[in-house]
Amino acid sequence: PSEAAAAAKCIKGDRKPPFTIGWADIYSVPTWMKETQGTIEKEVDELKKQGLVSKLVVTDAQGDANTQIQQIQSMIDSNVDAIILIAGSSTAPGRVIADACAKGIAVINFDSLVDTDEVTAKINTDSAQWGASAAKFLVDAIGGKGKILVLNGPAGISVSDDRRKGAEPVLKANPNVTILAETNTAYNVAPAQEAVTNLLFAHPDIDGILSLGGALSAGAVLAFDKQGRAQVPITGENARQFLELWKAKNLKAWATMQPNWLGAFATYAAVQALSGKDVPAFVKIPLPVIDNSNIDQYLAKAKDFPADGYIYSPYDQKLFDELLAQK
Amino acid sequence: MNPGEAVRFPKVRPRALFASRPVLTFLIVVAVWIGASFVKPGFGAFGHLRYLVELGAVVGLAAIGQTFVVIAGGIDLSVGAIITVSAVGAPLVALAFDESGAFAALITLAAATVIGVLNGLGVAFLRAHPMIMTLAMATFLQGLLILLAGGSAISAQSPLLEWLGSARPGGVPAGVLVWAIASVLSLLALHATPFGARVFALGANSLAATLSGVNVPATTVAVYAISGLTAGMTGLLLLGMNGQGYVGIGDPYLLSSIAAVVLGGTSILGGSGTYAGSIPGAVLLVTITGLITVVNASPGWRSILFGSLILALLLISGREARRR
Amino acid sequence: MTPAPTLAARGVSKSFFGNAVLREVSIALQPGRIHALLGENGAGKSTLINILSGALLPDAGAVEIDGRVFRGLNPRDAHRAGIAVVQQELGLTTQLSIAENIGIGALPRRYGLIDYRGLARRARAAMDLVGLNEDLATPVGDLPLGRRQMVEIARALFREPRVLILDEPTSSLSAHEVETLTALLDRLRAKGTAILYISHRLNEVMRLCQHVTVLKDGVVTADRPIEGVEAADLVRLMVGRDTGHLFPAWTPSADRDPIIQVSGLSSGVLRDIDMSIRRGEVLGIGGLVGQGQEDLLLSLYGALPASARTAEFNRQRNLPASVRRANALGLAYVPADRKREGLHLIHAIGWNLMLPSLARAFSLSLRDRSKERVLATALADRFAIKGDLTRQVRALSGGNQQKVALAKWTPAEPQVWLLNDPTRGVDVETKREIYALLRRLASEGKAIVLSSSDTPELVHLCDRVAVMREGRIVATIEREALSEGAIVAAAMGADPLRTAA
Amino acid sequence: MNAIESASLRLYWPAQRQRNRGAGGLLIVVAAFLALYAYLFPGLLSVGGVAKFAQSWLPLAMVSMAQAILMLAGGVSLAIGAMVSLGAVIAATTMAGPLGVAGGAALVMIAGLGVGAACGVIVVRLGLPAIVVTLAASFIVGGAALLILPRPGGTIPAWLSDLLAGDKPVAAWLVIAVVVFWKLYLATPLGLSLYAAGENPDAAYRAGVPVDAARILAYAVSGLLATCAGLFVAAKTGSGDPVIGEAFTLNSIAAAVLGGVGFLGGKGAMRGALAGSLLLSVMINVMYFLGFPPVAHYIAQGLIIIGAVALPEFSARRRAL
Ligand SMILES: Nc1ncnc2c1ncn2[C@@H]1O[C@H](COP(=O)(O)OP(=O)(O)OP(=O)(O)O)[C@@H](O)[C@H]1O
Ligand SMILES: Nc1ncnc2c1ncn2[C@@H]1O[C@H](COP(=O)(O)OP(=O)(O)OP(=O)(O)O)[C@@H](O)[C@H]1O
Ligand SMILES: [Mg+2]
Ligand SMILES: [Mg+2]
Repeated sequence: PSEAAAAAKCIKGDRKPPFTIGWADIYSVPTWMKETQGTIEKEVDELKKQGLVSKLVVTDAQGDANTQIQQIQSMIDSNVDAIILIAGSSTAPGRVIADACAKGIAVINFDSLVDTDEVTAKINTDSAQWGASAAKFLVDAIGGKGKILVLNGPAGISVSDDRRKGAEPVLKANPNVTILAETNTAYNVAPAQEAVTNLLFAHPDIDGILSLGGALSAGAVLAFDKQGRAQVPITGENARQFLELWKAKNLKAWATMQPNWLGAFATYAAVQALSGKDVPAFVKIPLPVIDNSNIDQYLAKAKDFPADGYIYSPYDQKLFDELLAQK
Repeated sequence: MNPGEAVRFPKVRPRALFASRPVLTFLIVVAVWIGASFVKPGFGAFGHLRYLVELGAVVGLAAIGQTFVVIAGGIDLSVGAIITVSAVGAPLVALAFDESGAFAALITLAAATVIGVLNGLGVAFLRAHPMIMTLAMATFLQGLLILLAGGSAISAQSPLLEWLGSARPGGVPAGVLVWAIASVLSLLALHATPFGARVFALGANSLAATLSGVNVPATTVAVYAISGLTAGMTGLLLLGMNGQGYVGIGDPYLLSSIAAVVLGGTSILGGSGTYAGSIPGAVLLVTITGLITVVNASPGWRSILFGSLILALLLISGREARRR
Repeated sequence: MTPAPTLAARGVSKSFFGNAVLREVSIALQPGRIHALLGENGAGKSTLINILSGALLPDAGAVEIDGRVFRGLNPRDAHRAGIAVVQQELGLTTQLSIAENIGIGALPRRYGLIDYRGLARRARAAMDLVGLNEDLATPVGDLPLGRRQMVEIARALFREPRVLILDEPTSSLSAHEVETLTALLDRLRAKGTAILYISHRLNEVMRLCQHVTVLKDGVVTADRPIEGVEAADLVRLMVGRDTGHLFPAWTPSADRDPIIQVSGLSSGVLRDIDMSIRRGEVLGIGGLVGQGQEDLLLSLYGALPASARTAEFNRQRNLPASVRRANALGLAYVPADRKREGLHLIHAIGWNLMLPSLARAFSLSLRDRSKERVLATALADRFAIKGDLTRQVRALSGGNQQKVALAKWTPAEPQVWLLNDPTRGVDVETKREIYALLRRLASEGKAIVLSSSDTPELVHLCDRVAVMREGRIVATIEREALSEGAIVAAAMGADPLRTAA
Repeated sequence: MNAIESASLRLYWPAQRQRNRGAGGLLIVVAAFLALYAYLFPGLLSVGGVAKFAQSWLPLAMVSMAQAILMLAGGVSLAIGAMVSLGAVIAATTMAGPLGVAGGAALVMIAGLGVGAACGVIVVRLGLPAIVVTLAASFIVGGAALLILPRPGGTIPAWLSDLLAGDKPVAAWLVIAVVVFWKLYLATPLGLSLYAAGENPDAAYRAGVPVDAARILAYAVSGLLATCAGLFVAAKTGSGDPVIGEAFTLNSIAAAVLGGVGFLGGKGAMRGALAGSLLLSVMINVMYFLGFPPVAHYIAQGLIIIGAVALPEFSARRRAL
């Protein structure tokens, strides 16, 4: 009973190892997702060796939040012990997750988060902080004044909205920075390149680019390059293509990341929670920063990562334990 | 020409030509360009227009196969997936001895064509509805992508792809050059060969085509093969232009290839149309997209504007064409 | 002064894309009278009835119902005024049941919903009138062409019309069904219905009608009672000159070697068919509608999977496995349902004429447009298909469409012509041309297989007639014994003249 | 009326039975999958099991019907997904407000009918190709959804969510209600006219069928079904999401075509489309319980879809021989 009192949310203490882990993937095909899945599988292998996990079941909602709900329902029906998920919508899976939680299933949500609190834990970097840090770097890089483009992820998605909202106060505080235009595209190279090229012709003077994630930055750099325009300061994420362009074009740039090992960490956290450990309701992952000081370290590892993939920072169990210990 | 023939095949009057969908769509493109350059000076810059045509080449290449398939009475919902597979798969077949990258490109195109052939076989012999067959194929290819993607770390750049993505022989982007050649060939195949006539026959009435001696299965397989081939070419072009293939790179081109075909006046019901309309149709689509990008508005309003523009342009070209 | 006609057109004109199709045409339908409307293919008959029934608006002139002028008449108004039309081209909905098809557009309702009981009762009554005994719920798609035509007629009767307009109702009916229809029309006339009857079968017209209007190139050339008029006079009024006999003189051809021999052919409804087709003959296929005639032609043509004990085609063993194989063996097939099976309606006439040649040509060779134009022009001239060949086939009148369906095969010079009701909806002049063509082909040593619902055609044209019933050939009647009576008797199963095929 | 006479006058049910023929093969496949699902997950055969499964199927069933209606009328819609999103965001932004549940639901329905009818008028009256008109509409409607709710949020009153998507099989009853609604619609003269207007509009017009009205009504009803599906999705999830419907566009087409509804109008029946949507839905669960990894999911999904249309085709051909 004393153990149960200390236990994390959703956990009833009636589940015994080895556990079955359900990984409710929203879309398994994109490279970022594949890399994430890789870290999860590695972690599961590790936990299997320790006799803590017996099985990993994986579903793929093919990008559809409705399908993801259906698959989570099936996981509940088949009585998995833990569900880890990246949410296809910040609101849609709320009720089914609450159902899972009520059944004593450990629910660990990472990356794209749900609004509901009926989960064991949420694990993520801070999207608002992401946007704020990126904006801060850019404002500094252009000397506090100038005209910029803002590249956002898809419209109607919480993550892209949150990052943009995080950048807002910084931009507000610097009235000399004007936004020429904003875009909303999928977090991909081609649409970003297309949009930025169109904007290049409409706006002869661009001093900086505030790119809020994914491969958008690489698209912007390519657009400038192909149209023969001088590169400008730019923010971005740890996409390998962007980091390589950064080095090749000698950019004034800054990047952060959504580490793929969030997957492994979520798996680890789930097992910890099931084993009766206390797990914080929200684990905030500090944003790693890539800048000119450490970009070479990242690029040195590039060959270990897919060409269209993301070069993530190293991780180990010690890191996980530290993160779980935070309050 | 003897006098009887003049009655039987009267000369097309220039006015009638101007009312034809391809010409009309072309005129609309020009009008939009002129209008937009007044509003946004940079829009009408030569470099920008050239870029729009270059983007049009991507949609236009995908629309070649789609045009053949649609005229033949089908539809290809797997073009997006084929584009992605070739863009992601091409680097995987990079070979040491193949310095130019041509061999890898050929293998990729061959694979894309084989995918198209499989689509065609399914439609012709399993009698699966084209939507079902190609949708299922797209699903298969997604599965294939899980295996292909992210598995290797080979960098994509080969001289050929580099050329395709950034060379401008005589000021013309290489992609546009490829598109132009492919367009001429497709127009010839469609309108100047017996094969083209069979495609039209198949789409207008496949039963009558069979009874008239048209080899319907072979023609069906051929149009889907063409669609696979041109989707493969689109994939390579995108790979060249973006320096990298990635999963999802082809997704936007499924609906835009269909929209370009229909905007150009080809009937979605099959049997009538021409690739000559899909060409301005493709440029029109990327032009509208470009126009919307430079408009400062919230995403919701931009989406509304985009839809309204398509509808408005369709009203002009669609109505004119019906007056004939 | 006679009472105002139930339905009349006063000086109506209509043109399509600048071509005048009707010029100041007037016609008046009186109750209790069957009024014939005659004219060559493309004379404007269907256009006129479309105007009378509100499906088309005239460019000038007016439609009067009971003496009242209607401007902007539409089909619903016309129905309300008691006008019902049996269209020339079938317009049924294949997935709906017979009863629903009959009722559609005038469905009885109850509390806003369709009154299925009432519909069933009234549809059954209409079906009984035309002798349709199929189940009410049968989807129309299951019916053969002739039965569908009866459904169309039942649909018109369902509305208990005061004016009944029939556009070539008998073109796909067999003699037996024509009898039923004739008797029915007589009864309706006696009850006071005004009837407008279009047909290219003059004997029917002479027997049934009291009054005739003749159209020639969109102008009325005669409007008079039929009494005292000879069939030949009517033809002269339609064609504008004296014409000879409808059927060419029959002469036996010298070449009588068999070109096709099959035994034990089975496919679909076909059971164990033995037949031989000889060069230089016209072999008729007769019988009631839907006894397997079409399946027989299709299986010879490789379009239906079939099996045979033995088969020899043009000295090749085996049945053709595909249409293309059949074409290569020298067979050509002209279907009865030209809209669905014969033609590409949305394509140009010239293009349709070239299709069989294009289907055989090497795929990626370049087409020679000027050669195609010469060939198409020659074909159109030969078959008297008038006008611009770049128009869509669907703009042609029914009879002219049929000519295109036939003409397109001539460049392939087939050795065996499989013809399924080739004169369906064709005017007398064209019929004469087609008959002459068939005999000429036969005399050149080609083999013609002619399936026809028009019994006189079989009698006058054929060297032999094989009569089918329930998927079998029940009799083969030689030239000497050919008569309408013999064919009908065999078709009904009362034939003493039974001979081996 | 004596017995024989009344037997020969039976029309409605026999005509209904005739329409099963086209869908027969698929119905068997679907039944097999349902049986397999029940075998793998016996919990399905409980009130709660049925409730949960019906909840996941209902939205797809509704959008498949919305699509099938248009296809029967000779059209198609690429705006179905956007309409679902619109319905969801309207519900999530109004129901918890002063309008209340009834007001919000009314608004959802009005939006569906209105947008649907507008598309119908443009396609039917102006004679423009449905596929591009609805593609344009998908952007306009999707944009409107983003304006109403720029990011996921809003709320649905909890009691409504609990009612529609709780442990009681209300969704299953809703499926039945929708089917009854459809049968009633099809039993009206204007509803039945859909088939005639779809297959051969010219001939139907001449037969006195109000072709334009029937087709425009079809678009309106289709819009209504799509936004109501959105309402249900919102209730099921307790909130609104402006892009929640995206996947429904292609899925609805897939389900309808799978169910034998043809593209040229007038071909197929709604039961086919429903069976198609059921197959797509149950397939996901079956593959989960069979323990397929994602790669196998994709392969199997493709095979099942092709198989479901090809197998009946082959068996039909063998019978023909
Ligand atoms: N919708 C149309 N568009 C263009 N031309 C048409 C159209 N309908 C009819 N025509 C033309 O009008 C003329 C008259 O056609 P109509 O169908 O009235 O002839 P018809 O007398 O009924 O001939 P048939 O005996 O062959 O049925 C034909 O030359 C035909 O080509
Ligand atoms: N005779 C029947 N046999 C089986 N199911 C039926 C039958 N009639 C109705 N249904 C049920 O009704 C549901 C949908 O209605 P239905 O299939 O009758 O619409 P519909 O077929 O489109 O109507 P219609 O046949 O008039 O086009 C089906 O899913 C099916 O479960
Ligand atoms: Mg006519
Ligand atoms: Mg005729």
